[in-house]
Amino acid sequence: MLLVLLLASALAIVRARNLFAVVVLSGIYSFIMATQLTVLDAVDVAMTEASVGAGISTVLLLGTLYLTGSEEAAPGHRPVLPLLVAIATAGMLIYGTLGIPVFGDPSGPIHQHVAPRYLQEAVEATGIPNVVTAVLASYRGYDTLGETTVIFTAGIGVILLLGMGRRARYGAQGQGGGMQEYLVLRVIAKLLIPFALLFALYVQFHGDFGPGGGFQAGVILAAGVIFYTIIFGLANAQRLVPPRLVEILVALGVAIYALVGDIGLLLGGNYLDYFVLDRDPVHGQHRGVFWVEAGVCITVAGVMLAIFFAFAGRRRRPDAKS
Amino acid sequence: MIAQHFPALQVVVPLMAAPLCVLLRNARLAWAMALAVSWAMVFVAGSLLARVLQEGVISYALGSWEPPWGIEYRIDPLNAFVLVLVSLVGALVISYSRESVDHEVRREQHYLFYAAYLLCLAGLLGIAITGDAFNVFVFLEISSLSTYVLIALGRDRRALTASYQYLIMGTIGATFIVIGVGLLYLMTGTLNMHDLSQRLPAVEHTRPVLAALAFLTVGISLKLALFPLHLWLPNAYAFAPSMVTAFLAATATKVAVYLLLRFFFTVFGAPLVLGEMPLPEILLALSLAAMFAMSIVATFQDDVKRMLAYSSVAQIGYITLGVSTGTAAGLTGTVVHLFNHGITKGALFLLLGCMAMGMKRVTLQHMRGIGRIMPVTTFGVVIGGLGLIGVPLTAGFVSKWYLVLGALERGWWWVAVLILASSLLAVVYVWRIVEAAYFKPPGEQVARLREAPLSMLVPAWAMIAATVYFGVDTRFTAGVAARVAELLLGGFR
Amino acid sequence: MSILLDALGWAFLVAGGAFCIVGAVGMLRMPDLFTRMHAASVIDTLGAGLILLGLLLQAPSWQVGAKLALIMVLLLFTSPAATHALAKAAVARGVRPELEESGEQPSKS
Amino acid sequence: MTFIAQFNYWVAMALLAIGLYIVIARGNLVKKLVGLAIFQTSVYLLYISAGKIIGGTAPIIAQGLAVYSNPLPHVLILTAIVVGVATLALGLALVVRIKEAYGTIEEDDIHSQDEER
Repeated sequence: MLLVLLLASALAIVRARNLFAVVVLSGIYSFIMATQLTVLDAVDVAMTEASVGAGISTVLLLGTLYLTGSEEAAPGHRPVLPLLVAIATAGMLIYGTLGIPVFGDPSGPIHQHVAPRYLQEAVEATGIPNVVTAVLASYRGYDTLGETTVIFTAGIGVILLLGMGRRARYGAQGQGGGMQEYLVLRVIAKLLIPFALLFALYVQFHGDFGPGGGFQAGVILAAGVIFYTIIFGLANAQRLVPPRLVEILVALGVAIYALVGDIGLLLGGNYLDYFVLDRDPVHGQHRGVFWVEAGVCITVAGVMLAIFFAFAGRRRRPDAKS
Repeated sequence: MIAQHFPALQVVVPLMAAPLCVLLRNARLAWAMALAVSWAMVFVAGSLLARVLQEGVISYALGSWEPPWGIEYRIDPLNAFVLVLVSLVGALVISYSRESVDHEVRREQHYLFYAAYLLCLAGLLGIAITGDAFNVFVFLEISSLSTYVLIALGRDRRALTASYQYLIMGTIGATFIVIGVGLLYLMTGTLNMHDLSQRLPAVEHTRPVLAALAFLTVGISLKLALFPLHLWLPNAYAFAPSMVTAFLAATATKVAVYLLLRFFFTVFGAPLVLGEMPLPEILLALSLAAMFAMSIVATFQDDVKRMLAYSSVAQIGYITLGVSTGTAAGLTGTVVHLFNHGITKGALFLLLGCMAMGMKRVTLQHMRGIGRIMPVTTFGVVIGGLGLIGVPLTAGFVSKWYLVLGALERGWWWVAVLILASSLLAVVYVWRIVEAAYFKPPGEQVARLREAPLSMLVPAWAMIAATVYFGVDTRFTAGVAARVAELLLGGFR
Repeated sequence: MSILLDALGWAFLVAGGAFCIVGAVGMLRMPDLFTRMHAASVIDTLGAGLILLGLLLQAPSWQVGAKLALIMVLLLFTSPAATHALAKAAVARGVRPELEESGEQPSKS
Repeated sequence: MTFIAQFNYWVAMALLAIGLYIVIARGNLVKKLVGLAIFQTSVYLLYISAGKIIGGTAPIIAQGLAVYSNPLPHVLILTAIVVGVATLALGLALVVRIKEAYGTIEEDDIHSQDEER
């Protein structure tokens, strides 16, 4: 049922000409996808998809639309070739999936070879009951270092391309735009932002036991500040979190992560070896995962903020032909 | 003791240096750090290659989780060779870059620029060194994202659209690779390449594995700009900052070729890829089409950077041609050409960067008579051009020699003839450059130029010298490549 | 006792679902932005609230219950605020309600 | 091998086709990126469906549960989502710059502007 909804929203995105509608639909699409992922037992993934796909992506897309205009031109030619390419690709995949193990069958090879060992020994070896976190931060911790670096790369890329809100001028009497004059919003925002930040910390530290972790926490943390920016204006937000600080956060997280690996080297282990971080290997694992997740959280929060500041700091150009 | 950790350091040191650049926030320090790190990586790669040639495969378990549960770095002669190429080019390009970047990129962006370069380097090295199929994707994205950024920093506004186009095509390619890896994982339960190669034969002829092969081939072909999936390349090369073009031309597509070889021969194995699928035939047809169509297009370009970009697509045709022959000589040609074309094209783009210091775009009209104004630079371009054609005593000759041998070994004499014929096309476009540079009177714009500074000429000429050196002394390149070819084919044919 | 709670919970769930449908129909049928927002807020508050209440009555442990209660409190704060912001933004952009009492002709925008 | 049993995979493939179609057929740069995101999410569905075991629960070890779904695809897709948003952010930044440089975000207009010069 959910899958049908998913298809329907994807088709609606194809049909919609108004980009604003496209963005809203893609937010809906992401939420349905997140729900479907929960049904498939991937709670961590669902949480990330909800916060990233439906949250951050939508904010970024809307920010872009504000700067670029929201009407799509009608296509000038009939799209036969693209249709063929798309169908050929899907056809290739259909050909491939005709032979794959039946959905949900526990005897499929992926449930037999590598994964069972994670499920059996992860708790013992790392002391972390959420196996996804254990695999993410420890067994395949190097992938996660790479992932953090990808985010870092995107962060410095956006800063390079758009600058980070340095163009935002402080308005008269420090009024930085936003919706400050709306009393209701201001009160609600003041009430909710502390809880958003608290919730981020909960997600960060509860990631060992339930769904959550550095990435989701970083996104929520950034969302709190983004909320603040929307209500109180960019200038005020940048007084609270100066661009230079954001830049430091962006780099600091990756540096912490990589440094954990280096300490493993210095203590005589391989790179990213957490066993050597403490006399008790399980405790060492725990410590390693803690710092690594902290690094991820810092970089993700920093990059999300940097990107948002970069978009918010751009002015709509008056001379743009529309 | 530290040498034992070289595999990890090879990637992690540039990766660590990038955030440090951002924290330091100083253009000079960032450049100095990038320089030091790049040369240190050459040392690391060199010693890894030496060790691999002596002791055989090196395996390094990251996080001390033994493979296939953790991620493994697995180094054999092939990727050690690629590591040397990437880090060597990186080091030479960064030595060259200071003046050029000063000229082409806004000063307050420099520290971020060098951070992006370091990430690109780390990403490319990471793809080459890893033994884990999913880790490939992660590092592929590091290198790709930083590449998009670096390209977009070009001065012309078309750099932006070029970067966007590359972003779309690159992401499609990367997603195809993820689908391919996912199908392989579905059928075997493992992501480790070595483990995959052990477990694949049992399920070799199932449809998902064949579909995985198709997806991986298409995905990687997008990345290596195999004709007709090359559309992103000419604009990206033409409008990126000079040093970025040189670095990418010499490394990025070459690492993608490495990835293709790795999946074809290590993961799937030569018998499946070359023996049973129609893949060699398709690859041969596309390679020949690339060699001819792209060389012809190159001869009609006026923008010299663009001309050489099309020539790159054509040269990639030679590289994949070697794969399609499926013979030891052909594969040797592939691997040698990987290296030789990398340094030749890198050198050419560096020299064009010298010319670009004085003019906005390096076109044939603009560079009239430049041979008299910038003699050292122009002479380098000529030698590099000879290398592209494959004249004896240049590196290009060595690789084409092996390719022709490979084609003849299969009895494809007509392919050998076509290789020689397409080299004649290269003569045409190189001649157009020579004609404009030496036989036309200098225009006003050229007259105002000066010879490029030594800090740029020395690295560029070092690479030109390398193309000549490796054209004469083939012990290193062809020696390693022959071993690699032997290893990849594993007794097939 | 538990059967009673269970039944009550289901009753709430069904009622919440019904309000959601009503709200959705309203969204489609109402003539302009403001009345549509009114319909949407039925989903936000009554629909979602009743469903959460129903789930709360069936919560297996007090921790789950507490989380559900927190979600409910959050919703009660955020959805009116969001509706409020939307209405303000619409007015600021010059959107006028079609059913204005002053009797002037509705302006399409 | 019934149609219903593999339904998840079928939907993933349909989404893949839709996403790819938007990317190739549409000329609006923002819409292309949305299509790219759909294309990528179809892969998430593919991986996660493969990791599901019917009757299993989320891979958080707790007492009284015996069957867990496979955690490895979850880890991989977490990484993929992050990569996806990174790509999207960079792509949008490029779109903003393109709009500033060309005054349009329609591919055809950009091409015709480049031809003129």
